[in-house]
Amino acid sequence: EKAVSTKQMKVFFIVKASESEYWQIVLNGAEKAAKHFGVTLIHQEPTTEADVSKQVAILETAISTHPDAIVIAPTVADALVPGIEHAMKMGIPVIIIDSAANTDMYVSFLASNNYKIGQAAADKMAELLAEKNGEPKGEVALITFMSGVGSLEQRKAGFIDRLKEKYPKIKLVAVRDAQGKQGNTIGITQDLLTAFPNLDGIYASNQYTGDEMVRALDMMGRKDLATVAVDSGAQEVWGLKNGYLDAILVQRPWIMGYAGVAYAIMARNGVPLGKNIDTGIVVVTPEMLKSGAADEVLDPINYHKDW
Amino acid sequence: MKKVKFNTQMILFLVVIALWIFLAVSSEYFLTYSNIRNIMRQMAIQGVLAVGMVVVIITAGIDLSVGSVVALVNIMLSKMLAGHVSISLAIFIVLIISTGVGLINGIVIYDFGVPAFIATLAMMTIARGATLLISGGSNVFGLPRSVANFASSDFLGIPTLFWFLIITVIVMELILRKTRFGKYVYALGSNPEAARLSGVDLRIVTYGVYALAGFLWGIGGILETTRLWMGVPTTGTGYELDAIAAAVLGGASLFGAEGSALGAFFGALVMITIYNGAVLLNINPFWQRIIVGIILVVIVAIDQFRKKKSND
Amino acid sequence: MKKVKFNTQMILFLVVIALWIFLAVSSEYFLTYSNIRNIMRQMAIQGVLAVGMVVVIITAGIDLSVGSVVALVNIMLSKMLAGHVSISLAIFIVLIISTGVGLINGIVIYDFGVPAFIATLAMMTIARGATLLISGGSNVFGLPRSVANFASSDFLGIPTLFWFLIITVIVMELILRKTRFGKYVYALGSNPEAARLSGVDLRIVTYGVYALAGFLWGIGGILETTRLWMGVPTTGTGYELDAIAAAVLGGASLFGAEGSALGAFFGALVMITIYNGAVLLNINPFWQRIIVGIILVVIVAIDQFRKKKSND
Amino acid sequence: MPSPFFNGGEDVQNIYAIELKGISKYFPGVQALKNVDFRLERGEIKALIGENGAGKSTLIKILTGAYFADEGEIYIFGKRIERMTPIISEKLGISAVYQNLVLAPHLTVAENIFLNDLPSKLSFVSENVLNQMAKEVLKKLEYDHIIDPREKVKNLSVAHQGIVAIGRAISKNAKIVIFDEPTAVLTSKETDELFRIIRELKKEGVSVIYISHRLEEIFEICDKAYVLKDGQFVIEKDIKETNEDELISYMVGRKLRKDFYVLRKKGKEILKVENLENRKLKNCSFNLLEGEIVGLYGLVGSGRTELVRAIFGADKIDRGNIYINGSLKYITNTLKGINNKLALIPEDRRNQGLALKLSVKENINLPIYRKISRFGFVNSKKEKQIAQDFVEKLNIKTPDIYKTVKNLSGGNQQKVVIAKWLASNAKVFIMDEPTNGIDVGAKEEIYSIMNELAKNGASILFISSYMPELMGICDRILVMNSGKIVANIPREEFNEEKILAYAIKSSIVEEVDSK
Ligand SMILES: Nc1ncnc2c1ncn2[C@@H]1O[C@H](COP(=O)(O)OP(=O)(O)OP(=O)(O)O)[C@@H](O)[C@H]1O
Ligand SMILES: Nc1ncnc2c1ncn2[C@@H]1O[C@H](COP(=O)(O)OP(=O)(O)OP(=O)(O)O)[C@@H](O)[C@H]1O
Ligand SMILES: [Mg+2]
Ligand SMILES: [Mg+2]
Repeated sequence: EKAVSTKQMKVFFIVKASESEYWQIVLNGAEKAAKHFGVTLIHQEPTTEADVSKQVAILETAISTHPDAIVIAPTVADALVPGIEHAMKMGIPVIIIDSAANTDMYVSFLASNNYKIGQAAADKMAELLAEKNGEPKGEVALITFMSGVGSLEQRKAGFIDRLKEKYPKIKLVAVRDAQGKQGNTIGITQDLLTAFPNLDGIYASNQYTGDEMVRALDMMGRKDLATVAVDSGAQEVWGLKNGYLDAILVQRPWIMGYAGVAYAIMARNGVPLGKNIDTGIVVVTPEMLKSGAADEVLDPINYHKDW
Repeated sequence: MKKVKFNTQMILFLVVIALWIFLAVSSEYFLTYSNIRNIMRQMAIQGVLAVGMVVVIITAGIDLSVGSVVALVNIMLSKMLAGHVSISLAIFIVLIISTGVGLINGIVIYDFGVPAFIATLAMMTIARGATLLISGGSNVFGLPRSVANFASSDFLGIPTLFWFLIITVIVMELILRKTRFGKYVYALGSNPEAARLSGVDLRIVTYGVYALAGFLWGIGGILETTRLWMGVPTTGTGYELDAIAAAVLGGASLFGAEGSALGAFFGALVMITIYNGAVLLNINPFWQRIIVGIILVVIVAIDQFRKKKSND
Repeated sequence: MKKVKFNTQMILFLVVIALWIFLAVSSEYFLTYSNIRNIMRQMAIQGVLAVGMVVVIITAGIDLSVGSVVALVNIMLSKMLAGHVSISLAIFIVLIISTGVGLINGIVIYDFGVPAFIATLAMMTIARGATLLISGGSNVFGLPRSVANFASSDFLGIPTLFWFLIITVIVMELILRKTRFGKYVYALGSNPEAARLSGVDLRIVTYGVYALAGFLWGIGGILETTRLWMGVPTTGTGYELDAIAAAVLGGASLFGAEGSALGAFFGALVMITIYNGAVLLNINPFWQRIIVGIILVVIVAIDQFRKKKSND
Repeated sequence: MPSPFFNGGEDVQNIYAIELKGISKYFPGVQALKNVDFRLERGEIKALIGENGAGKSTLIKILTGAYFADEGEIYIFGKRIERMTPIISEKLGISAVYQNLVLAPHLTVAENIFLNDLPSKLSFVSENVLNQMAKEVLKKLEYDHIIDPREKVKNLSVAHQGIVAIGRAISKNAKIVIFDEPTAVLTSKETDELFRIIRELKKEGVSVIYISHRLEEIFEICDKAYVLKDGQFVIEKDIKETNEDELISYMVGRKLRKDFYVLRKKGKEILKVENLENRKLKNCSFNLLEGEIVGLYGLVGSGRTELVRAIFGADKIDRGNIYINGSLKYITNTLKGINNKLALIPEDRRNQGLALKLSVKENINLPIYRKISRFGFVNSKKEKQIAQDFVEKLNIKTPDIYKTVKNLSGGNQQKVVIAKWLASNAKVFIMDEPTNGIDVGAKEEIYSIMNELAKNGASILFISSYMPELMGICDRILVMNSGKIVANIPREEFNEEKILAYAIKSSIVEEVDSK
């Protein structure tokens, strides 16, 4: 196909959910890119990550509007495949971000690996327990926001598998599920600490659970636990600063959004692109926080504001 | 001089027409063959569920377990298909199970006297728990490609999925309006005591209604599986509110004895049209919610106004 | 010979006692001062919302907007507090707004004749949309430390949050049982036509009920804000089902004229106890859902059985 | 209609259609029936009489399986029925017209009549056959031109709903038909039709149980009278060997007065209605004086209910004026009606009069909470006192004032509706069929309360389809016909034929007019 000037280009951008800080950051990156390159960005998304079929519907509708490229973060690996393949067959290049789809028919895949996040969390937890107990051993608990959500299941699996493989002395005593409701994790954390008085560490696998775990520890004044969380919620960062949290594992959603649009533009105009790109994860510790080394990953919207 | 009498379905039909004209004018993509087919495909599942829900609502009941049962069916079917069970056997099994779940709802409601809201709320969490247990909380992959192809296939130029909805609407409309069972359903919703004292076996009717609903959740779950082409244990969350909203939009009363399958169909159509239009017009998703809410209220208010006037 | 007459609250009370004994035996941590205080704190918000819901349910209405209004209040309050508005002014403003939202529900329901289910479903999506718009979809952080401290504070050895629930229950129980308004609320729920012919101004009662509910959602939102110590635009999802379940568990009937604030309190207590117990006993979260569902049905079935026996 | 249940028993002599032995039924706080024996022969019409709450409806509900007896045995055509259910009772050929009708309002007339027996092919209902069958049934009652089988029951007046309930009961070729106060909602014309039907049923060998508080009806069509008091059997009498006074003394335990009319001083005009019109009313004018009791008679559907609802502010008025104490009032809602010292006792107690799920106490106080509360708080002492007073005054049979109204007997529910409005300090009492389903003793109470109210200067507009009571107590009778007030007859000129003639004839006149 003929190259298209970016001024006339329309990029359809579909993330997993509108009601989430994480995806808002992705969208912010995408919008920045659209501004830089002058393309028209259309973004539509389901309200929650549980609503898979809504995302399928949006993808279908998007294809009907013949955009120049589609960027999508598939909520689940298979369901979006027919749509993605359909788009590719129609000559609409598809860039996949954040999570994989079970197909080869896409141009590029930009993501940080959720399973790796789980593994990294386990490693960090082991390191913290080693500091605390002299060796990587102790009782830990895991809190997931909602069972059955693909990325969260990956983060859970990575953590559990890694503990089994590498740290046999760390005992996972409880896996709790906030059942998709915000506010639940505070109670769960409190109850965990009651039920397991010897608990050494907690791993909260996303921002909602991380924020609320910090809040619960704050309410109970417990700074003694080894705690690892995922994402960079403000409460998590506060927890990191104030000793309630020892590390957060941060993805780079803003970069994902920005690069997603950039890749889409290049793909449309036939620029050869790498198929799988790891956007990486960053483990942020209180020390990094002080040094300012983590500013870019912790508050990307403000960091890139004047970019 | 005969006055045209409007009923809820007609009002909704006019609303749909108005929305479609508006969207056709606002977006060049709306009235394309491909988009109309999108709407049909997207509507199929929600429509089937809304039709099932209306039957329950007519008895002054409710079934909150719909989304969880869809998920249960989705996971079980996916597991079986991924495990190379024959498609027809797998479908047979999940329909038996979903109908059975509905029957249990009916038993809990009729024999234990538990209000439908609580009985089906409990079933909602139980079925979800079972779904998560079966799947271990993970997605199920590896379904035959034919399943996915089915979802995108057409029959006589109309998406196959939509045919399911058409058949469901026709069959349920026939059952509700023309059969003895249908009359009993309305009688139960209108005055259970009168029905009982007339010798209607309310147990059978209650069992029948919830089992029928369960069966339709099963159909919905099967269609969902073809569409998702995988098993997703969290699918179906929030479907109950959508289905109820479509049914009520279509003229069903939560106090029973009012409602029709055709109404539920139009209710679902209005909602899908709004969602589809919002994407085409690229309305900010946050504003979308506000607009959907307002449209919902306005449509029902218009219908209520008509009812009031025609009563005067 | 006087026979003890059981009512729903007493049944629930016995259930709570039974659960507590069971948990106290099964877990050494259950009956500790700190755990009891945890339960109280966790229960405060859900309890207040359940009490608000029961008032609406008594009129044969429903308010699905509860969770969204809690979120709206949470975000607005957080924005204001993070922006250094004085706490009392901010609280005053959010209470006005939440009460106003409730009043709008009342107007849509009474004056436009829109069924409560649809009216408040619409408000649910509208308020959520507004919340997301205001917050841009992001959390709001930077609230004064005093807000956080409030949530963990005690008064007379009892968590301050729980006092709010106690006061709410007492006040609402008084309103429902002792005031003219309360009598009208039940009358509206039992037979609106009879109430109207008895000179009850149904408009005022409807407005009052939904505004009162909105006010309580406001209180819930404020407590939620102190608990979260931040603004979370997606908080409150699913609260409507919890609140309704607690109210119905506490003896409220969705067909109106039955229910009490105390019942809702016990309903919420049962649910929180189950959740707390599940964590203490470290029950697999998937099984937990199944168990919660079964317990819910069993409790209501027992209560229905009692009702039937006392009626026969 | 052959049925497996009474095969073989058919031809045996001396087998009762119904035989009940030692039936007892307990409700919380009341024993509704105590060790009751009851027999009904084939082709017999037996009256079941007793005060409100005596247990009549409970007895028949046990027969139809609506309730389950705590003790006792039921034999139908000689066969012992272990556990009676509505389904079994239908199959046995028992059908009933219940006191509160129990119809499905959203279903059509035809569907209600044949609900458990819808004509169908392969379970598809044949609408045409169904409507035709319903038409046949209505024809038997001579209502085929008045009630459309396809109409929804909720759109019918209470009287017409009564006809539908009767139609349903007689449609099934039942062997035993039970009527629980059928005439309470009917006027004399329909009552005559009903009696004709009952006599036909008897001829066909059908057994009938007939419950009514109007004793002259019992003398007109029944063979025997069976008296219940406080849930116990008192006596059974051959109708030819007894008289009203005797039955009353068995029921009530005392003699009753016959004539209630009291000559009172009339005061100034308190209510004046001028040219009232709406979609059901045509140019209605009348007035009420202080101390006056004015009857309002008319056939079913003549618009009496419409008229009083419009005056009270429950329905819309298109044209016309209402004056209270000489000044023009715009009564656009019921609250204004109440504030203008009007009170309306509505005819349909279940739908308009009572909050069934609430207690006796709350129902009685509902219109006056405004008066007995301060700063919005209800004075519970007064609340209880008032409820208690009326329970005693009207002899409402309830274990206590906290009992849910739903669980009271029909007549006692009606008494609660009346008590509700007596408690208000209204000046104009509009009573739409207030004595519906009320026993003779209580009627006497109500008449004397009416007299008492009038003596104290109130004025009463008394709607009744039961002419003897209108003639017994009223100063004047207004007659309505097709939405018009067609006659205003003073007491001196009271004459049953004349009043009826106005109620019927002028409709003919009008038909001629319009042609
Ligand atoms: N479902 C019920 N629950 C509790 N008590 C009941 C119930 N039904 C009837 N009762 C009580 O049983 C007694 C007998 O009632 P029943 O309806 O048989 O009286 P009745 O003779 O038909 O009176 P009426 O002439 O007023 O219709 C009454 O005291 C009534 O309050
Ligand atoms: N809700 C309704 N819908 C339609 N028609 C109605 C309704 N209520 C009453 N009608 C009809 O209106 C007419 C007047 O009824 P209304 O009740 O005023 O008469 P009435 O003289 O009081 O007779 P009744 O003895 O039935 O009370 C009747 O023909 C009746 O069938
Ligand atoms: Mg009776
Ligand atoms: Mg009338």
